[in-house]
Amino acid sequence: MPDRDTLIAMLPEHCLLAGIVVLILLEVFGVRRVWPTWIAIVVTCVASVLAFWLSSMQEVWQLFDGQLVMNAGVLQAKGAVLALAVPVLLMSKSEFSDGEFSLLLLSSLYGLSIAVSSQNFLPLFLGLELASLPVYALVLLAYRRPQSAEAAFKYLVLSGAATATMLMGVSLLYGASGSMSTGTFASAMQGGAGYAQAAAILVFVALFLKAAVVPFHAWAPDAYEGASVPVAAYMSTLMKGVVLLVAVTLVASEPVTGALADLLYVLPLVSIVWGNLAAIRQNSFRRMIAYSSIAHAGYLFYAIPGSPSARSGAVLFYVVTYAAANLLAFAVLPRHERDEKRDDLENLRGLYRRDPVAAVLIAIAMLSLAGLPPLPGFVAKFYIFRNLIAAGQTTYAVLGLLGSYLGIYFYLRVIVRMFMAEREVAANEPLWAEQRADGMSQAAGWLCLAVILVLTLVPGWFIARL
Amino acid sequence: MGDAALLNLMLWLPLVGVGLLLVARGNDLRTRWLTLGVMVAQLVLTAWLYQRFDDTAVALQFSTDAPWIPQWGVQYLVGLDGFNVLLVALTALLGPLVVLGAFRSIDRDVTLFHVMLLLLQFAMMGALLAQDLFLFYVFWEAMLIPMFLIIGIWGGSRRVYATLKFFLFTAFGSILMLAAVIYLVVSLKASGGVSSFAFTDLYQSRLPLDTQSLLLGAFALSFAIKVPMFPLHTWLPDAHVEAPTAGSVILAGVLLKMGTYGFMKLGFPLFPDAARMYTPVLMTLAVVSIVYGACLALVQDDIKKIIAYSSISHLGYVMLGLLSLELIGIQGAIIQMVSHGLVAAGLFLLVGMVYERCHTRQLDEYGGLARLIPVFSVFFMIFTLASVGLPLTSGFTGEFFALLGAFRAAWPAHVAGNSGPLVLAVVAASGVVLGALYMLRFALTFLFGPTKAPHQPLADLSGRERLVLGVLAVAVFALGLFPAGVLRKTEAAARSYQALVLTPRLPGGAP
Amino acid sequence: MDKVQLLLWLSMALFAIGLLGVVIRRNALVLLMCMELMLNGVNLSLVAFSHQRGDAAGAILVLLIFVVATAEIALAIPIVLLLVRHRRSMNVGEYSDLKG
Amino acid sequence: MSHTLAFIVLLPLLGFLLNGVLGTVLLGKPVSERVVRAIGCGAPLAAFALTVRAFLALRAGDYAPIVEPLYQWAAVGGTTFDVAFYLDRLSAVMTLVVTGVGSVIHVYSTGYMHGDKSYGRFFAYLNLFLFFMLLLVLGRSLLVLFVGWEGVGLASYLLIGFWFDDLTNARAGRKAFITNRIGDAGFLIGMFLLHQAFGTFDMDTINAGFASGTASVSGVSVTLIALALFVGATGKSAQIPLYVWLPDAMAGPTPVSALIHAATMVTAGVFLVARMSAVYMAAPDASQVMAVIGVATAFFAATMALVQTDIKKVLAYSTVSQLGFMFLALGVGAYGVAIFHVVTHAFFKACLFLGAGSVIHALGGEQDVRKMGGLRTRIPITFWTFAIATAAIAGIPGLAGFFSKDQILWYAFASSRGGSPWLWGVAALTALMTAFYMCRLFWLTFMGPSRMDAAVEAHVHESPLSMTGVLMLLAALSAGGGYLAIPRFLEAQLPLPAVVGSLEHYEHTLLGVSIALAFAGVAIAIFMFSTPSRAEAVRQRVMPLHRLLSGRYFVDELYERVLVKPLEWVSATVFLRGGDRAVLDGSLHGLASVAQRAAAVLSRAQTGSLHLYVLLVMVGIAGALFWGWRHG
Amino acid sequence: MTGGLAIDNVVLVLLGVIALVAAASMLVIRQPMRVALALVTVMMMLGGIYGLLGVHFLAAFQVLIYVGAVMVFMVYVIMLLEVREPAEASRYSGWLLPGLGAFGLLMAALGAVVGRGATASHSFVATDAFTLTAFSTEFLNRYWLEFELTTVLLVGAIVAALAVIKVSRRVHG
Repeated sequence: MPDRDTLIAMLPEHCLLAGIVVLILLEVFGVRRVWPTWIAIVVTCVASVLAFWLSSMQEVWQLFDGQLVMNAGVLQAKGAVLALAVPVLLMSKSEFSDGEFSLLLLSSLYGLSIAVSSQNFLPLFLGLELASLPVYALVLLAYRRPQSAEAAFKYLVLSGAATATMLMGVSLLYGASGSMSTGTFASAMQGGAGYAQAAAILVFVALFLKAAVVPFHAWAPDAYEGASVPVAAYMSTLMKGVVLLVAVTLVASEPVTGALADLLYVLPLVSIVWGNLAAIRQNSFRRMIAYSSIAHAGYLFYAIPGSPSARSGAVLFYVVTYAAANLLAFAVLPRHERDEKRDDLENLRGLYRRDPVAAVLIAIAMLSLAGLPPLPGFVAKFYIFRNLIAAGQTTYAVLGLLGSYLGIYFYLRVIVRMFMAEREVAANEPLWAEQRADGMSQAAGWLCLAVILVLTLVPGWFIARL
Repeated sequence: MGDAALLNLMLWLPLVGVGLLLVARGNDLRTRWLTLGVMVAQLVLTAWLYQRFDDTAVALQFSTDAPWIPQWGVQYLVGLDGFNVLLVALTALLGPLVVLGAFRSIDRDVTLFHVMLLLLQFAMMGALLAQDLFLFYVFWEAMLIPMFLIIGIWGGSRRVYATLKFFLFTAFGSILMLAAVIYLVVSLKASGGVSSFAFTDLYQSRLPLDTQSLLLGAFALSFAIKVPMFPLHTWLPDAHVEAPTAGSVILAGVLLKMGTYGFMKLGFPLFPDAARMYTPVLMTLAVVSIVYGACLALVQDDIKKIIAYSSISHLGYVMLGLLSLELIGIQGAIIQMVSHGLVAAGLFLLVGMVYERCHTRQLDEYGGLARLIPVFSVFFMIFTLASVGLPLTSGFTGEFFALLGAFRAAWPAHVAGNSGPLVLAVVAASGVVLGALYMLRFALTFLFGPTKAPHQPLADLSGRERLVLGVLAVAVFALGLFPAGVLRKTEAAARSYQALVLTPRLPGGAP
Repeated sequence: MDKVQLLLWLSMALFAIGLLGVVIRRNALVLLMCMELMLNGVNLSLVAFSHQRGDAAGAILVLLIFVVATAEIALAIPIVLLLVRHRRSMNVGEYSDLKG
Repeated sequence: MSHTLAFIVLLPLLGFLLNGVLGTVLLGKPVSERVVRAIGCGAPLAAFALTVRAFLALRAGDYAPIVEPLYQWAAVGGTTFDVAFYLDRLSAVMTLVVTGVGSVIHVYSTGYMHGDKSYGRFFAYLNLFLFFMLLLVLGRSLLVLFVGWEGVGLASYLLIGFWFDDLTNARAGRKAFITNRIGDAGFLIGMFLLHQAFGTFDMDTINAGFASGTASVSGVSVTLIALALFVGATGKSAQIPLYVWLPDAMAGPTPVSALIHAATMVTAGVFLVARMSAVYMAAPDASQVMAVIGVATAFFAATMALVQTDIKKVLAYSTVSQLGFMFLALGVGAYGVAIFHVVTHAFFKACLFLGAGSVIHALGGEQDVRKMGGLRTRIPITFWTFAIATAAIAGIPGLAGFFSKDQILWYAFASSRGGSPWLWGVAALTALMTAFYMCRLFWLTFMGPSRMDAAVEAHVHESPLSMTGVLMLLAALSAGGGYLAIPRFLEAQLPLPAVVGSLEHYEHTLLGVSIALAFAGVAIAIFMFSTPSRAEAVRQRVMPLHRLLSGRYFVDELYERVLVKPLEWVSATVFLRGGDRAVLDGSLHGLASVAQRAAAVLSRAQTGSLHLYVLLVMVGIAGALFWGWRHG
Repeated sequence: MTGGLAIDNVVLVLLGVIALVAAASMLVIRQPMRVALALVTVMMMLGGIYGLLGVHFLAAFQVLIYVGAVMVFMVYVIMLLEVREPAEASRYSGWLLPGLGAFGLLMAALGAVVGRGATASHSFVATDAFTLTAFSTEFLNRYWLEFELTTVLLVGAIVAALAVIKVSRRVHG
């Protein structure tokens, strides 16, 4: 067993693990002087940098008999995902002062890192579980209102159903091929013998569940609304993104055909339309973002039937742009002492007059999410639909784009509220400055903005490295 | 510094201006002057480039070509050619005028307003200068957002409805165009192996007729909404009515021209066979737009709506000229674009000035302004007559050539047994009567008769306002009296447009 | 009829019954138990395949599922407790504040 | 003298710019009348002087046309559009009339408009009109002509609505503009067709092409061209069906009526046809149409003039009628005669209008002839000049109108290019009516007892010299203008039509008849109106007819009902309410509400029930598996 | 697989039938406690099946972990929560009939999958069942990654559970 390889190739994971251990120790010894979030941030940054550094070496590490494969693409994805966790940690400060949040988030990140690099269903399963288990607790953690428990419970049950479904698929796959390697999936997808195709479908259904694709989406709005802002941000971006990265790993570089292909044409489309329509009438920001994320799951899954060579690039680009925009919006969302109020879109009414910077940043986020040029959300969508059309699926691409048109309205609605509506200020209302997101969150917002701007100006630079 | 660098500087200057405004925010007056300075600097650069523009060359001039997303063949490819040179000049000219026009009327969120103006200017310039379809699309869409905010924040009472309508209308067209863009590029690569968005490469594409038709449909929808052509025009009156003066001016002055520019630069040349096949349909729509817009302008009680509907009518002539595929008609269409930009801008500025004073747009609340504010009325008369297409003004030059082109194209068809185009041309020619009808009704009620105004005494135009209108009036007359120099600049482009659209480009045909 | 086939049918049935239980039972704890039933169904098929193939991987996955299931229950129960305390009800149907 | 023609044209423009732009825009306050007068009259007088000089040059060059290019307006492809001026016999005559009559009317105006608050603006407009009119007659290219054509329309619009405080004046101006525009659309179409055929707008080229018969008309129907241009002419020259604007145009100041709506602008249509005579010679059918329309217009306008009570309206209908005569002449190929009538008409009609202006001036704005009478002694100069002009128009032998009108009648009868006894008959009857209504007007205004209000009567006074001098000059021209042998002068360019051989011997008979008719008309009028009760009795007897005539055949109402109202109805009801609001916006809002409703449904589907969510999952899994199974 | 002992097969079928019946009864039994017992029955039967298939250690774990730990915990909680549901309250959610319909569909689909898989996959000849030794060595050699991950997972789960409990303490005193 090449231990040195394991040591090096898994440096990011080790780093996270070290962070977890340190945090536990701090907790155990009751050290209060060091603020745990800082440690988590440092650890995540280091892990991200390490991942990028490893990816720059352009080597392929096969670990544990090929159960984990670290190649440049995987490491890059890992680095990106970990980097995107930094804003989440930054914006958690105002909500969580204890160490649990950081600890749970690091555990979840550890799971995500493993899941992304798995080439075997055993670590994949464990990685995904490890990623979601702490999140059940995270949803509950900022218990500001009783609905948080409901949200956590719904998430847990549906996620459990997803796990069971995926395992059933894995089991059938295993029965058909005798192997737990994810490599079996790609051949099964082509309509291989016996249970294979059903297995592939079950596995993807599980991914649909985890990524909230219609009709497996219903948990997402409830869970996001019940969760606190950083957790909703985390779930809607990183968790979803990793599911998609896993999906890309599974289909490898095979063209999608057969029944799975049909599902991958229709369900994302339904998702796009459903999510975008349902978002129109929402009055809760998080719920709206949840429906928007359902639609975005649709776009993301359209990367899978696209031409194989560009799948992973399209997904990663999309995940990064989508996450950056989403996190940006969450980061600068004005505060309110009551969580429901903070969530209320009415709270954004006339925001530009109170806090122009926040309003502009949220507007940028919304426009990027809507996929309007020149913001990177457009390039990402272009990437996805370009691949879809290149794969010959023009009809679905057109329908998908039309579906994305439906979404423009509700993003604009947010902007309308912020810029074009006035609000009487109640007498006992706190000063504007007190409503402004705290410094750390703002820093998170600026970070995301920087990512967005870079992607706006030089998307080619980024795409070239995918 | 080379001219190409100057062109880039000209393009990016507004963005620099945005940076300056953000640094220097807080003082409204300083913001206004800074913006004005930036716009004037852009105008000066444009003027320099305009006079350096070589009208004998067909090729792109002062071009910059840098990879942007090399994996897809997307380039940062900008430059001047005969297609865009006039519209670039128009845009640059309107820039400072808009700022000046809004000097007093915008007193809320001044920094944001000027940032939006600059962003809009940047996007419009970019869309005009872009020679790469992806880049074009990005700029094309980027125009929406500042305009959306300008209407939505500083607009009238129904501004949110109007601005959403504007945005959603326009975005609908763009979405389908996006699909078509992708399809076009993908199929270009599939057939020829070139992965490029450059217009010149895309002009080489060979697609079967039905594909061309579908793609043209998508492009045409987007452009026709922008123009706007009947029956896709209903956003325009609302947007114009609710928009602040600056918004209306830019909207009518430049934004609408993007639609016709798109047809000329992209829609027809990219899919020539389909374009020729659907010419009767499009031409009918153009003529219907002329008549329909004029009829509606006739019965409006809102002074801004009259001008808004008149835009629909006027841009019908542009489409008519473009579709004639006659050199004269094409040139007329180009002139008509510029002319409408100047005239509609002038009229909206005038209406805005009076609105600033009286705060109502109801036509019947006014009367006898010629007695109250004579200088205003003189300018109003000038622009009204230019709008009517009276000789010596730019409106005549454009309409005349466009109609002449349409006739020259229609007659051979008529002789060959197809009188449809001729009937359309005749109807279009009689549109000049309708044009006079609604504009003079406007002028009659507005300027003449017993004096009546909601706010008296009315102050006549200030020096700033006179300057703004004077510049426009001079341009209107210059284009009416001496169009030769301007026409020379665009002739090569008009020819290449004509050649592109007239040459069949179906697959398998002779190259 | 071969043995693996039979076991598979049983496994599928358990999985489906478990899912059905989640849909139709109102009691939160019963609901959790039905989820366990689903996992048991999966386990059975894994064991059957593992047996058929003479390969340990399936069995190892089953072992991992034990652990994960345990962890999940350990997390689920306190959440349910919290809900029940707040709601004074075990009826999952009543946990529907979040909607729309 | 390479730029004389350009100076002729541009001088009035300069006057306009100085008076208008400087006076109104830059200073913002009225300039003194003296300065305005100097600029306003100086420009046309100088133009007239230059015209004379140009004419002399033309004669010196043995009437070879002088072409004076100014600049290239535009060039597209191989086609160029040049601005050039062209002086030949025809345009020389017209230019002389325009600048000459124009100048004297300017002079007249200095007195007439004295004290008006918009003195400067008035002269600016007049100069602007002259500029465009000169552009019209001197342009070499049809395009330049069209520029002038539209421009005079503009000037007319501005001048009719000069006193715009009264909305009816402004309305009359608008009506004139719009009606003209309808004609212009036809003109444009004709131009386009010509360009299609010849690839140029230069009228000498076009005419030469037609004349030589070598021009390839490339399938363009000459008749169509001729008719299209004639549509333009009917607008500008107030022929059926587009004459309705001219009576209303009397809302403008009287010098304007004299200059624009009598002497010059309205004859532009005649000029156009004469200019393009080669086209009409090649299009006998179109010419026939023109003759019929001309004579019909002459007749109907004369009938309406019979009963008008507004002094200017009578003159207006008379103008329409006289224009009809001109078109009759054009229609039968007697282009030179038509121009001759243009000239004489310019003299006597200008004199009449200015005389009427003098009357109105004297009466402080009164225009109703029923409230006049007995002015003979109070304003003698006006009286005498008016009398001469009335005699001229009535066709009393020896005066200007007699010569030109008689020739028209003759060619209408005998021209080999479409003359016919019918045309002559109607025209002769019209001549009779002309004599009658003019004499009626004259009698009611100057003769008999005074019917003026006492207040008005108190300050009746003769006009200042600037006006009476002009009247006398014009009266002299009205008397002697007939001796200018214009048809012969123009014959080299516009040959007179051959007379049908068998009819030649009727010439003197007809001459006698027309003289008789003129005197008969005068006699009847005097007989009727010298005793007011007699006229009243006649009026009572033909009451329905009278009502029809004084209601101007209700053509305005008809147009209102048939054209204007339906257009407004279609626009407001069908297009705006039906099209834009109901169908287009309606379907749009329908779609939006469908989306909203769908959103509501989807939102309601999210009931919050965990059971439902899992049920969805269950159905989803089953469905997906079934799909796969079905797929094979 | 006809080569095996007949009695084994009979027992196997018997265990399976009992498991199925017990599972089905979970859907209809009202009291949670009895549902738990039914579940325990299912688990025991499955443990028996594992044993019959020769995977004895899994059978043992099944009994130890599932029945011994998880279910005992569950039963404890059931007893702890003495929330009385009204007697007349239905044990079913409103989605009983749709659920049954969906169940029918799902069973048909899964059945079809298994049925079709049978024709393709029974070409395998049963090799010798792997021994505990083989399993152990493999687990500790090849799969120690999973071991590590499980550890982290358990740590995470414990932290999570603690966090949840902390929250519940905060909320309810």
